[in-house]
Amino acid sequence: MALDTVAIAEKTPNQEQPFAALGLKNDEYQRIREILGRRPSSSELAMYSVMWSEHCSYKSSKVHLKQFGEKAPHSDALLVGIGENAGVVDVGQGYAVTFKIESHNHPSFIEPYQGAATGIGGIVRDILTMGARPIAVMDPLRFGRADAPDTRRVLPGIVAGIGGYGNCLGLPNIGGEILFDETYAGNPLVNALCVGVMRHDQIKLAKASGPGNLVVLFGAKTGGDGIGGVSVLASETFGSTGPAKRPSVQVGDPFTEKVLIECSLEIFAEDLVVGIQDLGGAGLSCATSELASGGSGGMQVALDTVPLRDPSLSPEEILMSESQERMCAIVEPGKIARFLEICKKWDVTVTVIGEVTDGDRLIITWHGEVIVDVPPRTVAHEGPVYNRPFSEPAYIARANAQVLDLPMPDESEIAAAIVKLMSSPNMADKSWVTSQFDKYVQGNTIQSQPEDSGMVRIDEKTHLGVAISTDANAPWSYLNPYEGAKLALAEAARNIATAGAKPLAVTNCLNFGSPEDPGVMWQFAETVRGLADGCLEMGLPVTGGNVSFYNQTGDVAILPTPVIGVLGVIQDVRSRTPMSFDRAGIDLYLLGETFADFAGSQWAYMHEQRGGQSPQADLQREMRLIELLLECQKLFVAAHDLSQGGLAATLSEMVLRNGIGAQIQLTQDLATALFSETPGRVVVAIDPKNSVALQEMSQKYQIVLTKIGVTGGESLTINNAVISLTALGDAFMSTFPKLFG
Amino acid sequence: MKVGVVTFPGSLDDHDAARAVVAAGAQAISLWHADSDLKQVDAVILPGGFSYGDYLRCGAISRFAPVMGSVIERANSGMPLLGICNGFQILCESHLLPGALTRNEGLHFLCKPQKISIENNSTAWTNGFAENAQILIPLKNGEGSFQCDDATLTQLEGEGRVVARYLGVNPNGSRNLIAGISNARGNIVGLMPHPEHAIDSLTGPSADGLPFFTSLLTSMVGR
Amino acid sequence: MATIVVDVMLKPEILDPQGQAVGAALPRLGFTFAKSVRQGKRFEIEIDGEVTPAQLAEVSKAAETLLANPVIETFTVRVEN
Amino acid sequence: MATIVVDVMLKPEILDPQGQAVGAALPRLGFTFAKSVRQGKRFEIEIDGEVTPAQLAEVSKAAETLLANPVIETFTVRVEN
Ligand SMILES: Nc1ncnc2c1ncn2[C@@H]1O[C@H](COP(=O)(O)OP(=O)(O)O)[C@@H](O)[C@H]1O
Ligand SMILES: [Mg+2]
Repeated sequence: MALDTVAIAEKTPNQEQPFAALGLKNDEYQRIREILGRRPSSSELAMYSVMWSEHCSYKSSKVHLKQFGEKAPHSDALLVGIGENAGVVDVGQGYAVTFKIESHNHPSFIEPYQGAATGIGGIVRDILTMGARPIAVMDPLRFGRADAPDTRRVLPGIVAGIGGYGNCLGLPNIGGEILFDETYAGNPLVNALCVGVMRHDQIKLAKASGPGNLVVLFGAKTGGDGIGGVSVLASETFGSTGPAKRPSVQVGDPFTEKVLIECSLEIFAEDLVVGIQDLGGAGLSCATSELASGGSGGMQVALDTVPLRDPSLSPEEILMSESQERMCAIVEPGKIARFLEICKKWDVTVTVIGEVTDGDRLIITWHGEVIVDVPPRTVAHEGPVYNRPFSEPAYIARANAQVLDLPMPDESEIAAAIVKLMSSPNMADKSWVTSQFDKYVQGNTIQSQPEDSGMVRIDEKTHLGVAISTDANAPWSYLNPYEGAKLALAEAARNIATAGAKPLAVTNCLNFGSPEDPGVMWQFAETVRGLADGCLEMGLPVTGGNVSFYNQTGDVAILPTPVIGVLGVIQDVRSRTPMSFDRAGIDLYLLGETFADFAGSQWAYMHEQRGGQSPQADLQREMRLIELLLECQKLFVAAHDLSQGGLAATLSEMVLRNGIGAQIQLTQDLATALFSETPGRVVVAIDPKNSVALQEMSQKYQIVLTKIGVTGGESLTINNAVISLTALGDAFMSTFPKLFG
Repeated sequence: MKVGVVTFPGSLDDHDAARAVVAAGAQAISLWHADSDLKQVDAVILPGGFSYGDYLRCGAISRFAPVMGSVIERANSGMPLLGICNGFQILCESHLLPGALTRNEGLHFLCKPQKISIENNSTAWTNGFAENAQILIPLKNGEGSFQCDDATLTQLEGEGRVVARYLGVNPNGSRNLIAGISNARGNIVGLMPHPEHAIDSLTGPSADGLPFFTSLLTSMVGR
Repeated sequence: MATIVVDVMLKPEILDPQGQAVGAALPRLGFTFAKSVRQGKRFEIEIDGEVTPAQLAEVSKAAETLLANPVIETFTVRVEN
Repeated sequence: MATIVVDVMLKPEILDPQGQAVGAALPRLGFTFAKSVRQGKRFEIEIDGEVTPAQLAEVSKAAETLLANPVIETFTVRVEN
């Protein structure tokens, strides 16, 4: 292919261009021509097409996401908000914490190991880019039915990829989720969260300012990885296009990333960069246009200086390549020598590829000829915006009207029912998966799976720490996306508070079907509205997130799955409350009331019923509950949230954690008491001498308190039903090894 | 007393090893793989991690790092040297210890608290343990299965050079449940599980790992 | 009895971090002969009796399904003597 | 330009869990031809110019030093056409 330059583009206005094959609509192409006042060169076309893809431009979601700004609660903790690579919050003592969640769903279906691995790699670079040392990762996952053959291909590969990459980076894995539903067959969800920590004055931003400053590319060499992947892989439904359109898969090199992290942190510590951006989706197209757009706009880059792994790449391909483990920094000329020296120490490839100019154009040359000359904002930030039509899908009324018909076991049947529940894949022990992840590295992990939240210490002297939980309840979101989003938010916040951490900020990954389906778009719009309203009410700012559309096979979309991550701070990690008790003779109490909330429950899922009405979120009550949990923290021996599987699951998990049983007395209808999933409930364990104090607190915060039993023995006994810990444990532990071992 | 902790590209548990050294009351000195100067340390720890990404074979590339020349020389003349996990793999690749660490039998990376027994409490790194002490420390690796030929195995067992053994189910297929071995002199020890992650029950499954590091102090003082 | 060998290599355009690491280590040890190194897998499969064309086709099918991932890898099947 | 191939296999007496896992997976997929499977590594080394005996000897030395661990592995070196 002959080189297409800006000069040629000016001379050949009528040349036909393959914009449609690159995923651009005709009106989008016309807009590019308007912006430039001519046809784009082929390199410019490549840049616009990847940057204006759904994945990079958020063109379908933008109009909704802006609610996170409009309804943002006031927060003193927020140091950097939405718009940067990741949000940053102040956690006190001069520390700033950054965290973000992203999806790598489509690539993980095609090549589970590499797809998941590069998902971890990408989110870690986003955190590093903010100037922070990454300190932990989490991985909320969804799969098709556990016993489906393809799940046996996809799940082990994804798990090995997450472990293979994260372990090699030395990042403890402190939590996540693993749930199964047939709608995820062909559309597994791999969401990855990373959290990092820095001092306030170390925060870095993605902006190229200061004419004369150098544009420096460092990290791995550029190859043909995932070219077009960002637009095609992340934005198109499989099946319709067939395998011919499948672009090559990106392969990750965690060792290179580990070295890149250490090298970058050393560079940051010596304050050698003005701005920095990682190369993720859309590679250099994204990094150069975003850096320039974040600054005053002027930048000149000599693309032929980019070090290549594959020398045959064309300029268009270099611009679109998604080779992993690369970063782009803006460096003052006076500091470049030291910058290069540190890269040499770490054996990191580094090249000066251009400089910041005082104009407002991004100009890219190829052996001296201008191949790109664009206003960078039009590429990075002023892409198309769609007001996609949305309307409540027909299934909503039908499903909400459905009356559930579920077996309600009595006392003689309850033991078997609980064993069955706890051995079902969604509820069963996940250590087959989590034992493949390093949770000890860095020596600061206070809590990880199976605790309610992950917790890491960030200061060894003061014992300051942060806790994070990610939650989604897709069955509720399916029935009512507005309430579902709020309920997931409340659950994540509660999961932090049970350990004794105060919720501070929110990140989210919104996984949906095709935005071109008005019903899916309605689910999305309702979810964002619910989350924005919920965050405003709870006073928690959304600091960033990610949207993943097109998770659907043919007409069947995944359940709407908004994964909400909440980060909280704990002043002294030594005081945290674990999820279970380590001794007999402790009283167990239930905080919160139980109603017959079976819609979207695990009990309903096990009986293949999806209908009914989801519970309504009562966030005022949730906030009172959180305050109670934080104020009473010193009273608690253990505290464990109730969610999927209800009280039955919570009690089972508590007794199995340390092998200490419990005697439970319930007065309500047993099946309702045990399997209902009414939100806003927590089981707490206290020394009997503290019962008066707890009662006073429950009155102060108006949270219903019920004593349900005492700890001890070798069984979980509920009224007269006895479940031996051995039988329960065997059922709980053996499901995953049987399925995937 | 100064204990050097080597950082290779891809080392992960160097910071943890240094923390454990300090917790034991010694001074931790950071050593860089590309620098053959051992900075007058009294002992060296090769920490866990994925040096050079564990590509090719774990430890195979690190073994040739400039620092290893000095480490091997000093260790051969009696300097205490502990290799943990990746460090153990480097010791085997360097032929300072016999045998090799191969892919776990279960083929997965495995991270869990592991019970082990200390079978030799006379080495530089284990003299602080009671005879046959049973301890709980993290095991985390993908290639931790200790393999060697029969003659080597007989020799290791016969000379009491099996320093630590897994208790319970064999976690990775290691011959004779071997979790750690020493050289004949007892100054070089390789250990698959991670004592440096078990110096405080807040972050580890126990504090059982600390005696590895305090043992060193005792053995150095006694010299 | 015969041995069938299946060689699996990453496609040329796919990043091969392992090969790269080996390629970088060789010159540090004074071995300067290599322009590039790629690392792959080798399977030695023992079968009973003679090798028939039908059997080789079967092995190729197994290679495509299990031994190699055609998204990122290529493979060859041959009989070893 | 030529390609030198180094094949590295675990010694027969060393446990090969990867080969075993493949051997166990094949019949589950309906492939019944394999009596046993061993998994090893294959290195493709590209060199400039002709292959000389001296160069092959050099590659063998590199294989012995770096590419294979003689404690558990054996290797072969050959020129590929
Ligand atoms: N669901 C969401 N909620 C809040 N912010 C979002 C959401 N999705 C995307 N964002 C924000 O939009 C910006 C652009 O996202 P993205 O292009 O994915 O960044 P990057 O390429 O660095 O991953 C980021 O600041 C991101 O946090
Ligand atoms: Mg980014």
